[in-house]
Amino acid sequence: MLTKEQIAKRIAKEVKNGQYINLGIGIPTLVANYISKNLDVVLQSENGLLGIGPFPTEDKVDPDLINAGKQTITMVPGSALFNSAESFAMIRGGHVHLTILGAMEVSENGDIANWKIPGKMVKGMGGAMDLVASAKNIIVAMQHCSKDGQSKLLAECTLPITGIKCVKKIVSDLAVLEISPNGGFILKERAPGVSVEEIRSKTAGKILIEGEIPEMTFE
Amino acid sequence: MLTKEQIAKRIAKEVKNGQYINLGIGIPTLVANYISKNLDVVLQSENGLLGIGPFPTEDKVDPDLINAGKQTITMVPGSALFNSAESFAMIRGGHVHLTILGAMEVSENGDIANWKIPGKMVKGMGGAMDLVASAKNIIVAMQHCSKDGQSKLLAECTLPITGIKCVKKIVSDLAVLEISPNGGFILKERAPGVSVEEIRSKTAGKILIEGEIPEMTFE
Amino acid sequence: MINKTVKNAAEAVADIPSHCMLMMGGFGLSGIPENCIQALLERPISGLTIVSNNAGVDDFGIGLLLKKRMVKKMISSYVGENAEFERQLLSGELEVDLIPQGTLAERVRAGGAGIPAFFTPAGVGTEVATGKEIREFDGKLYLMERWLRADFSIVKAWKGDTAGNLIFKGTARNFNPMMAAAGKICIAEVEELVEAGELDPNQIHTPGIYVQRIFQGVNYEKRIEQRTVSH
Amino acid sequence: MINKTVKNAAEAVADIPSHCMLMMGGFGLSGIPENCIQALLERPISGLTIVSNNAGVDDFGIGLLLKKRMVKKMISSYVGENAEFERQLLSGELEVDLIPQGTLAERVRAGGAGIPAFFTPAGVGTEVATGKEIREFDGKLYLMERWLRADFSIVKAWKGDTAGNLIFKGTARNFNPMMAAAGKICIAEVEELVEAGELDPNQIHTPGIYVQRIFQGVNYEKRIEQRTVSH
Repeated sequence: MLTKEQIAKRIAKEVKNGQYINLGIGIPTLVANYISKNLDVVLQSENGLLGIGPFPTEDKVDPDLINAGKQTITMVPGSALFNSAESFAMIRGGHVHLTILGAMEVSENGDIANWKIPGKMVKGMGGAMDLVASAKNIIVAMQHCSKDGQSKLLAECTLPITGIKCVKKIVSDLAVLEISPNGGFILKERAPGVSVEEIRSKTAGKILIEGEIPEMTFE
Repeated sequence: MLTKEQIAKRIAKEVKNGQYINLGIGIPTLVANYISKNLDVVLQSENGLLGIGPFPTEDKVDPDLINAGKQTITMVPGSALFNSAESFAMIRGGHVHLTILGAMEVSENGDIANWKIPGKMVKGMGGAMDLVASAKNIIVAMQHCSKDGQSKLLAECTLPITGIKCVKKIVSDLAVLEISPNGGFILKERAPGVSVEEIRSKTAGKILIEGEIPEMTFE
Repeated sequence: MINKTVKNAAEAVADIPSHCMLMMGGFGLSGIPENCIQALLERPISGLTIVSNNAGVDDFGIGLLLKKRMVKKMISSYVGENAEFERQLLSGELEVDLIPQGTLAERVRAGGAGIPAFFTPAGVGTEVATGKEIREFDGKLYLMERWLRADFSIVKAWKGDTAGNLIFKGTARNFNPMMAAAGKICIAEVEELVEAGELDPNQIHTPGIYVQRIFQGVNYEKRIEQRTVSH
Repeated sequence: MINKTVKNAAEAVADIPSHCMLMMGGFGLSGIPENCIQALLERPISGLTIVSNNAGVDDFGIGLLLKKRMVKKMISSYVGENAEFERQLLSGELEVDLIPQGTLAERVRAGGAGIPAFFTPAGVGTEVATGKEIREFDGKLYLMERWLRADFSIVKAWKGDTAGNLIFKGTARNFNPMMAAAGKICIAEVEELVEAGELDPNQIHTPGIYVQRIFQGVNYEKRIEQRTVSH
């Protein structure tokens, strides 16, 4: 089973040179730490920044410079600032190449649920619905099962949907899976030491397994 | 009968302190010369400037600073520059208080035609349709009759329409008229030396004349 | 140039009535109109509908207005980080309308720009789509969303001039420019107010035409929600 | 930061094919991509559909492309000041689609922003409304207008950096920022190209995400259509 850091590290391998990328809160934020230094990519913060740099040193903290998780951040050479309408114009207009975000559930046709649990306090969807409705390529970072062992990869989402038919790939603590255009989770890679059988048993939705499934590698 | 300069001068009296104003090409442009120096107003150029100043002296000519008529201009202290979408956001959003523009025809319900003569080369409507559809207060500067003596204040426009039910007031070479909310040209003022009868005979649309009609005055 | 200067926050918000619709710039606690929020606390008003991406925290920002029970309804995209908010919501004292962040930004932008409705893909297939027109364009489904406009909008800028021109700093810009344009009366508080002509016309983020009142604020706290540093 | 630099105009436009849709920034002759227009004249292409507020003059700007019969259709708001244009239009060699200027600006903005359609009051009751959906919102009539997007957009800025960030000058900004965002490939020519990091992030008009190719132009003529001076 992968740690959160390992999930982030595996997702970082999906990043391609020249991409503009939006990273959600949680595990996705960690991905930034593992993107190869050989790649030129630009991270977007949906509150109005292209070119997120590392967290500031104590003397560089600026309350007027935060990310979408409200954390203090820095800029990099070549950064640009803009307003929220422009930020979502970028997202909605398909200019962001890759969106990485967390999920509570994903269905076998690529629906995602990650904003609301009925009966619990509703905090709001923030930018998630805009991102999932607009991004060209969405990779989900998530735990394969809930704490009480229920699969979160389902035939249909049970929680309120954030967006439909939008997820392209999932990196969980157990596996890398792609969503088939015809529906179904295509198993692509196993976490080190995790068997195909375990993944199959913990995937409630339709799982498609073809040929030998390799173990993940981390450079 | 008023000269073009006198039409502009009379329209300038309609300007109120604190207004943002869009001036069309032709006579409307001349209005700027007659606005009282005691009034603080801001002129908008729809190609992206608030705060049009006077034409530049020869040494200050800048090809990157023109008005909607493509004339070289200057800015004033407090000017702001912006793009064309923002410019028409201002216009469409009702932020411009007063629009002054020319017309080929105006109808008694406030329709205006000023962009196209069938059979002649069509140059395009530019920003005129946006302005007339959006402005809160539209004053038209025009000649009362065409060169061959036909009235241009009609029951219905014969030329292709630029916008419907939008003109509030007309200053012609003969008179000042308001459009009645119920239809009809309400005669408000006569040009010096022009009789009510002459105005009535040269107005093809319904004209409403009540009481004594004063002569225009120019301060 | 038209002079929009008022003395201070108290004068700027003096005529904001109960039960009006109010927009407030800011993302989290960044770029919020601190001075006007304080001044509003002194006014005997209630029943406000506030459009703001977030709802502040318990003891800062819009959270202060919530605590004084001045707010009837919040129109926001994310309202976590606020226990009093949660209490009022669960007890039915407060209404909340949750809107996807990009849709919120665009609806406010549309309000200022005179666009009564537009289509966006955000929310298709979700409960956000309930009761909304759904339409296909070029093979993709979109929702029709309406503009948002307000009686007053209150924004916070870095620099401003007496003509109402505004320049924002960093990510404190966020929703402020769109809200400036979407309020019938826009009040701008700025960290530094200069004479018209001192700002570069080419660098202005919000042209003065959108701003009806402006003043230089005082004592900005600029509280940080998540101070995160690297070593 | 991603480097978008190409050598010159010839390299930037080398793959623009015949019969594609092309946006070009500028208002009149102000802010037009002079270098790319010259480079396009060297390419053996035709049948272009060009979205541009104006069509240049006989011997400058888009007028040069018209003279070489490279243009099949113009989508513009105002096309006066061009005798060759008029000749081709009257002879049926050239099509023209005339659009209200604000609608044109907003349609291009919508294209870049992923808004497939929106409502505007411009053109209601006129021939512009022919065939379009008309709808009432809050007692006023509006037309539904669709987004405009292009295979390539070519813009001209004052300053730019290698990451594609752009700053425009004066009223030469006009349609350029919206077109940058609405082109699948955006080519930017700039008067001064600097390294990423040399422009103030707070002053950028077009963020580099919208720009795929950038180069420093040469020999700008910046012709003036109406030189008007006061004495």
